[in-house]
Amino acid sequence: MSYIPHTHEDEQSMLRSIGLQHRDQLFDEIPAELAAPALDLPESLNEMQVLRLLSKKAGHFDERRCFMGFGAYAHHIPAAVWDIVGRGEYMTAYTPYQAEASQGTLQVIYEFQSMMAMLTGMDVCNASVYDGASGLAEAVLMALRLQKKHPNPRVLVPDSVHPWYRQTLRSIVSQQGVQICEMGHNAQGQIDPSYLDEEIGKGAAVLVLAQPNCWGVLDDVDHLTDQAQKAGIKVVALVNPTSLALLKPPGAWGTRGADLVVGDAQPLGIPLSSGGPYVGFLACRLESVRQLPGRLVGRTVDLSMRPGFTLTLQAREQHIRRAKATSNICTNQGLAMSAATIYLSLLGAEGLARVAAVSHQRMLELTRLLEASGISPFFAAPVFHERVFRLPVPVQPVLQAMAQRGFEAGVDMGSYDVALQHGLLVCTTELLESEDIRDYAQALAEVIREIQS
Amino acid sequence: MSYIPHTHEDEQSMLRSIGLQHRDQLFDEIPAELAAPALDLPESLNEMQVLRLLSKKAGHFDERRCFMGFGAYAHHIPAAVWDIVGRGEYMTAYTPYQAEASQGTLQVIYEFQSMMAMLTGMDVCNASVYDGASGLAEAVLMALRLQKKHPNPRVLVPDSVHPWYRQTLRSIVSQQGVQICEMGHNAQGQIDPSYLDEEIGKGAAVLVLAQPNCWGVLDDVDHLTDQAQKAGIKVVALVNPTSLALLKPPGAWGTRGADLVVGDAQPLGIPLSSGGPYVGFLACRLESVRQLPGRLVGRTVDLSMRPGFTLTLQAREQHIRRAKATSNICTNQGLAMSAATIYLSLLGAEGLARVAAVSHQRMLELTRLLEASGISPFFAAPVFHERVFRLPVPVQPVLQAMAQRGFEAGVDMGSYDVALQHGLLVCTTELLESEDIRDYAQALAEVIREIQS
Amino acid sequence: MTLIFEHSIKGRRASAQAPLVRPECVDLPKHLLRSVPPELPEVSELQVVRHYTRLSQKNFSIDTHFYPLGSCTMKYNPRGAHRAAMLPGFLARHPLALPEHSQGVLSCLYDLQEMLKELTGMKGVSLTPAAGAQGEFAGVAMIRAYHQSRADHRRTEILIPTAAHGTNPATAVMCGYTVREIPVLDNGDVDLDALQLALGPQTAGLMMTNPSTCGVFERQIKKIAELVHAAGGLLYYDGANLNAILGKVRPGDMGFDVLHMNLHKTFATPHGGGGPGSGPVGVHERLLPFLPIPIVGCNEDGVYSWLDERDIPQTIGRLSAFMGNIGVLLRAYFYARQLGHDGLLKVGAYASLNANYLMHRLKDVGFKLAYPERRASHEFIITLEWEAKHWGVTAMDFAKRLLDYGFHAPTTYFPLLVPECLLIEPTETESRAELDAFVEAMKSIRDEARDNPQLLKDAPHTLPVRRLDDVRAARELDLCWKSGLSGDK
Amino acid sequence: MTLIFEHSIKGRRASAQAPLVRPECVDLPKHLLRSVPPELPEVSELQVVRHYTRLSQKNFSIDTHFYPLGSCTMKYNPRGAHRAAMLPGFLARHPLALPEHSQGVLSCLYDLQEMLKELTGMKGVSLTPAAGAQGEFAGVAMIRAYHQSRADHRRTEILIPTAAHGTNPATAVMCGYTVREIPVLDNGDVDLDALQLALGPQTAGLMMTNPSTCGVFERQIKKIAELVHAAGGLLYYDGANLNAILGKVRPGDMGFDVLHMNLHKTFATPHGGGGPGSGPVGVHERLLPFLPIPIVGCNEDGVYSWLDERDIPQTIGRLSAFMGNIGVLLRAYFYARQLGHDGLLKVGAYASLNANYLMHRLKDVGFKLAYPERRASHEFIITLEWEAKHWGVTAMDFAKRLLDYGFHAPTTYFPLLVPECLLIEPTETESRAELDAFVEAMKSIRDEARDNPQLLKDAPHTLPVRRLDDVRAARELDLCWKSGLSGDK
Ligand SMILES: Cc1ncc(COP(=O)(O)O)c(C=O)c1O
Ligand SMILES: Cc1ncc(COP(=O)(O)O)c(C=O)c1O
Repeated sequence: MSYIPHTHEDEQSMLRSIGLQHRDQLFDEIPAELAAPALDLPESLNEMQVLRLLSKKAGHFDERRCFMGFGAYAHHIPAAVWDIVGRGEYMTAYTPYQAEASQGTLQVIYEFQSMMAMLTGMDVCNASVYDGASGLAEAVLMALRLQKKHPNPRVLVPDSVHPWYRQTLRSIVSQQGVQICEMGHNAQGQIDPSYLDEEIGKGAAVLVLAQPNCWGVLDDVDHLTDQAQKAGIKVVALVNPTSLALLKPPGAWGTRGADLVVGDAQPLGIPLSSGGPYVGFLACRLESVRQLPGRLVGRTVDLSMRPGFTLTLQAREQHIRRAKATSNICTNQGLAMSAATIYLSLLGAEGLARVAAVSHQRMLELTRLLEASGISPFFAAPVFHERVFRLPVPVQPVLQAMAQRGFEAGVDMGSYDVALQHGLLVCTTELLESEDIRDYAQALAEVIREIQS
Repeated sequence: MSYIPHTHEDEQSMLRSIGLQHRDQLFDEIPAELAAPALDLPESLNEMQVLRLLSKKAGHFDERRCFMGFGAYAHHIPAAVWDIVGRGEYMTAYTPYQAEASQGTLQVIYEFQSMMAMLTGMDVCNASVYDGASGLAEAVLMALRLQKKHPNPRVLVPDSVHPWYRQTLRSIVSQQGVQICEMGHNAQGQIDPSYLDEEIGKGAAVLVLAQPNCWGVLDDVDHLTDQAQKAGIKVVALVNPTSLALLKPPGAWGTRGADLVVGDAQPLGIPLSSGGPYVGFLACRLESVRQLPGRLVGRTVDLSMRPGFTLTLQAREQHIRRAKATSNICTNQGLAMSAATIYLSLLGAEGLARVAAVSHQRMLELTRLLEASGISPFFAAPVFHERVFRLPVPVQPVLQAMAQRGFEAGVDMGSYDVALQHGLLVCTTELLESEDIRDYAQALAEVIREIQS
Repeated sequence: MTLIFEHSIKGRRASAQAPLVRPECVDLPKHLLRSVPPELPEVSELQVVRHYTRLSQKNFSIDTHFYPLGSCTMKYNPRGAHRAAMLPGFLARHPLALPEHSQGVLSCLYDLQEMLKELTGMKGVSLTPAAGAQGEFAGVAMIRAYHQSRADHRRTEILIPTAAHGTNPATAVMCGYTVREIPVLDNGDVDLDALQLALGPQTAGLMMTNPSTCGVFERQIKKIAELVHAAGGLLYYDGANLNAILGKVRPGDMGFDVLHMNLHKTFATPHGGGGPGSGPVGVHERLLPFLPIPIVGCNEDGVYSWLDERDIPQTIGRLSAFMGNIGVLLRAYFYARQLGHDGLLKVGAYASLNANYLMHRLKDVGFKLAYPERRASHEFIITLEWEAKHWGVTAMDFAKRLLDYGFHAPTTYFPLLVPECLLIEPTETESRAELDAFVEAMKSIRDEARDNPQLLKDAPHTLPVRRLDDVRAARELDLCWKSGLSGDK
Repeated sequence: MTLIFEHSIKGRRASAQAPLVRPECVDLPKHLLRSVPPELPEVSELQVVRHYTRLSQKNFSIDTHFYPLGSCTMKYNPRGAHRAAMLPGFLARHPLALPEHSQGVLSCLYDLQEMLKELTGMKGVSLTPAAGAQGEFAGVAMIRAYHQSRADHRRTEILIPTAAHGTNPATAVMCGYTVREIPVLDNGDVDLDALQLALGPQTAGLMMTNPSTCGVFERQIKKIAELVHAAGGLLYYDGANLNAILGKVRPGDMGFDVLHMNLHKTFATPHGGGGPGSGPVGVHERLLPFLPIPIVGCNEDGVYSWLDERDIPQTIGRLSAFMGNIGVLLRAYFYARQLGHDGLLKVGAYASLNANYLMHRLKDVGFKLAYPERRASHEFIITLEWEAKHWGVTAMDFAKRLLDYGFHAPTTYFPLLVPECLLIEPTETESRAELDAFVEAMKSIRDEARDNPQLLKDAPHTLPVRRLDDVRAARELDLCWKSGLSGDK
């Protein structure tokens, strides 16, 4: 089983024209003692066999009702999105280095940059980093480059930022000796301006502001942005792009707007797929663009002065600038970015706002029903489309019992933060109809009763 | 919910340029009393809602092990086939009337014609009729046109031809007063030359010869073809195209070969899909091509003498010849035909022979195992990849019990022919591994034991 | 232009796609076996993917081009419907699967039958015909069965207006009838006097579409129905133009006894470069006993099943081995459910708006309408007779030149009764900007026709091939590649 | 060239794709809300499908063109792998789904880890890096963690041969190291003397690929490994070129301590016009404690689970929020399972056969090889220095002209040390006929370069755009469409 097209005769005549007898001679420069030993690998299978195997492994997760969020969100993905993105011309092309032979991909990137700039309220958006979390690290490093004066820079990160985003940030930026300082939250799940004041007092270069935060909670970002920027701190906004159809774009936070905006565009047409591939984005002001990592496409003209697209500002990138590049990123998440572009075209501002508003609405419905059963939110502040509920029983058995009933019921917050013991993070999107919300609330109440008795 | 792109302003300005106020005025030539009443139709849904609905309705049939054949065959379909055929350029094009803007579809058709001609051993194959059964009717009508001398023509159809093919043939050709005479089979499930002699004595114009027949049985087609043709009877071969990778092509049957070849190309990359769309084909000798119904593509040249493709011999077709056309067929099964073309390219002669040989081999394995449990074939003659087994118990409860175990166990022959009471038609293809065959044989033995006790 | 056969090399295989071994078939009698393998291409999987991907790019299609092909209703084919029909649970279902395992698909088909009845004003529907022409066949066969069931054996003739589609006369003949054509007046309506003269005890029925293929609504339809019925004939409705009136007028209410619908037109299922389509038939009460099988029934317990000759003993029978083009029916079901009441009621209205707008704009830039006094239905006709006479360019030249402008050509030379005509059907899913761009192109081509007619005669100039030699194609038949005879490499 | 924004009209919607209603969000504080909606395009579904379908046709890709882009391994991406990864049961799985519901996908990932270990000769693998560069990051971070775990804080420098890919130095810097470049000899091997001079107590490690980006196998690799290890440094293997030796030699056996693989090269997962890829890392025994999380573990009962910092306390940590590019990993798993032992062992052999054949043929028609005395690996370099000097055409001119011939250009101007170079990698999935056609094109372009160099300088001539002005792109930055400012309609 292989995809090699040669027949035995092909091979023989090709070897002859090289002047060899056997294809092993092609490796005669390699010291013999390095030859690979016999390898223990499974036998060849044909497509039918592997597909059968993998169909079994895939199972029927798609039939469960998903109430999980926490950084990965189940939305409806229009059928057209992956039908188009899956076309060979998009899927099997390389990075568009040969611009004239890649106008398709290049124009899609330009459109993505444009849409994301509008959504975030910024001037420029790059054409993807790996994901939101590694993107956050790139954003923080970029913010630090914009803050040349700080010799031993402190980065303020609220503990309401997704714990795995914080872990990722730490593993990446700590290599360069950057110091991460975690900031606590108040009883509302929000950042208290007084905590920020305290940190400002200690000196800081960068503040990460998540809106909504990892518990769905909305902060008073205007105030916090102003407060930080007044102290010379760069503000990195970490956002869910779906929410931006409703919420104030970071470019408009406070008086001057956030300095950088980062996030994961997964909610925009990218399947959950166990956690990847997703697609990070990073947006900034035009004046900072030379510090932006990742690919950028510009519109220009050809020899006949017709418009066309090409990669630009490549002097930021590793293949030109090598050790002096803004990042080592090369291959990015191109196809997922293309999917997001098509998704945004299909939804438009109104469609995306409906997705966001219905997702939010469902959470209100759920909160009402759960409160009626005596289950109340951990935090009182307003939320977007996810919320932590305080269960009267341990979360793990609840998840198991709900799973039996066909619900992926949420995420156990206690396993990330002991302070949130008995906290169940639930997310609702437009994929859930009001009926699903009612079924869930009823099932949850039953399950808790069973566990209690 | 609709796919209409106009905004209210579009509509207004368009109406204005026509000189109207409201779109209802577009219908002012229609007598008012004809206006449709209020209609009882379901409410609009969005894509997400309909997909959820239909995913539920689709269920998990794909996980059952399928041992059913009887005119529709489960084979592996390479993923590339429908990925390519599903491309908008193929799927959303019309019949290639504008040749210069349809070279893609036209070349695919030309390649299909070529492959099917080779497979059947004929000179020409049309680019699809609706399915094998309606194709059989077209073939018989064509054979009769080739037999101008017969005033009140009799068509001989063995009862080993699929009963629904016979029904279809009858409903179509009986409109023109054609007489169908059914011929019996011998204890082997084959056509006895003596029956044919008897019918020849009564005078006949056309003989239909199915190879394999609907029970999988192989006939001595050389002898029968010669016998019929000697008596001036046109022979219409009805074949399973997969089997032709192994079996003698109808073009080589007997001394002169069959006159026409018809069949359903469903086994060549077309999903079972509850019974359709499938794709009939009809092949003939070059000298009869002007009587062939359906579309034909020819290779020609353009103004610069470069090769290209175009529909040809359209004078056979209804859009040119109207009442004098060879058939009323217009829209055919184009996309399924394209799928078959890609399938055949991927499989090649050797691949298709492997599919056929493994399908056959699995039936040998199954027969061996079932005979060991005392279940023997109804007919002793050699078969291709399906066979009728005589069960010691009624078939219906067996099917139910096997279904419980995840098997689509076969087709109850008794419901088509009382003489085949207790006959279970089982089909095996390369989709089933030897292990599946063993599981089936074991399950069947158990099920029968349970029913008997 | 390279054929897949020209990529072939003896002994190559796309090895992932076949069983790993080839068992010997020693048990089969040698004389039944093939002695020489067929010369199918021997190519790698990459070669296949590349060949057919590149070929696809040589097509115009709805997904790539405006395609205003009259009578064909080339509207957007929702990708969601394709997704649904390609669900593995649908694709893998055997046609003879136990009904217990098929309730899902049966319920869709049943609901589709019901929706089609409601939309057409008919009393029964069978989904089995595979395309419009097979629907016509079923319809005319039912007309025949009806007359025969009444022992009315004199009726040997079907009346068809001259504007009709070729499938109508071809179908009548396939059903053993002779065809008599009825002329159409200059205003696009049927010539009633001629009709009256033609009607008689030999009349089995009349086949027509409304709006007709002239792109206008037959205003005298009530009268026509009365006359045909009075003569003992039945009325057949060719539903290829149903898109024009969907949600507005129902064939059943106009007096038609039987009809087919082209789901691949009105219900937005893709044409696939020639099919598969689907042509369900609907009937009035008196033809119910004759519907083709199978049909989906539903009992009191809500259990669905296939009905066959045991349930409908007078059926005209089966039209294909199994149950018609179910994959297409599922797409139509998707479309109907998605549009729902409100969406379906808009289809005809906006199809007509686009056609009338385009007609007015083309008239304004100088084109001659075939029926200038009439409203367009979902389509309309312009005639280039004047241009042909004065500038020597034909409708076909216009059509070919449009391809250079990136528009698929309208239907040419149909209906036959209008000289040098283009039948133009924009459909309701095209935007105003697209229609305006088409008008600009037409205007510009008309200028070219005046100033440089050769440009049109040599068109197309920008496609993979220039104008093809049809005459040679038919005269020097090359229908099949033969090894060693390849015309080009 | 029309942007999707230019199809937009205020108030239009692809209505099938969003909820039917828009609830008011009255409970949210007004100051948190957006006041003006973003100017996303307002287009119909048909417009979107048509726009992006047409755009796609402006791309070269493996599915449409030979794409011999050196260092990128543009080989056939099996459609079966795409089908598998797009199974709804995989797509819909939430990353935090209960492990009980994820045993299927976890078992694939576990098996993939095992196969990658076997193929590279490494002791542990983490699949989490999202691409090659992130794999490099993880690898160098592990080197750093290793030295730190031994309290060896003097090591501040990473050595990198000049031929290396740009990600190598960029990665070293991201990990806080300084980079020292090691020259490469005229025969393509590393300059051992220079290496020896550079090594010292400050050396954290050496990053290299083998075969190198010069397209030749580093013959002194054993010696290099000894030297680096003797100096207390570790060896990093950039696996972008693993395709060349897959099944033939293993990095682990050559003495490398840590490596990444580009599954989007060697394991045939599609490049997607820039990603997503996947860059798993493999490590030798001593780096096992530092592998990035999560990793898939399997207990004695055959139950799979994600291992994290609780299991691997010295881990360098997490590289992304979840578990890497699982959709890509599933495709690679598919590929590895399908090829299996026999197929995987052939990859390197036939990749090398194609490269050596193409190299010899190009030499025969007059091209100058950068390393004429050496075997090609899976790729090789030609230099057009002579042509540039005598005819005034550059490697880039050749590259652009190749596009006109229907071939994607090879990698230009990389590696930096060879002047006017083209790095050519045919891969093992291309047929001999395709390679021969490429040779013919190159020969013909060389003739054109001699006879009519301007033809090359103006190339491409047949693509949607002519040669683009990069300088203007960087100088007059236009990175984002703005309403009312549209340059063209
Ligand atoms: C008016 C009319 N009637 C009938 C038909 C035949 O329909 P089908 O092609 O589906 O057989 C067509 C199709 O082109 C048509 O336009
Ligand atoms: C030699 C080499 N190293 C590293 C990389 C980086 O890999 P990636 O693009 O997956 O980050 C590449 C990719 O082009 C490469 O060719």
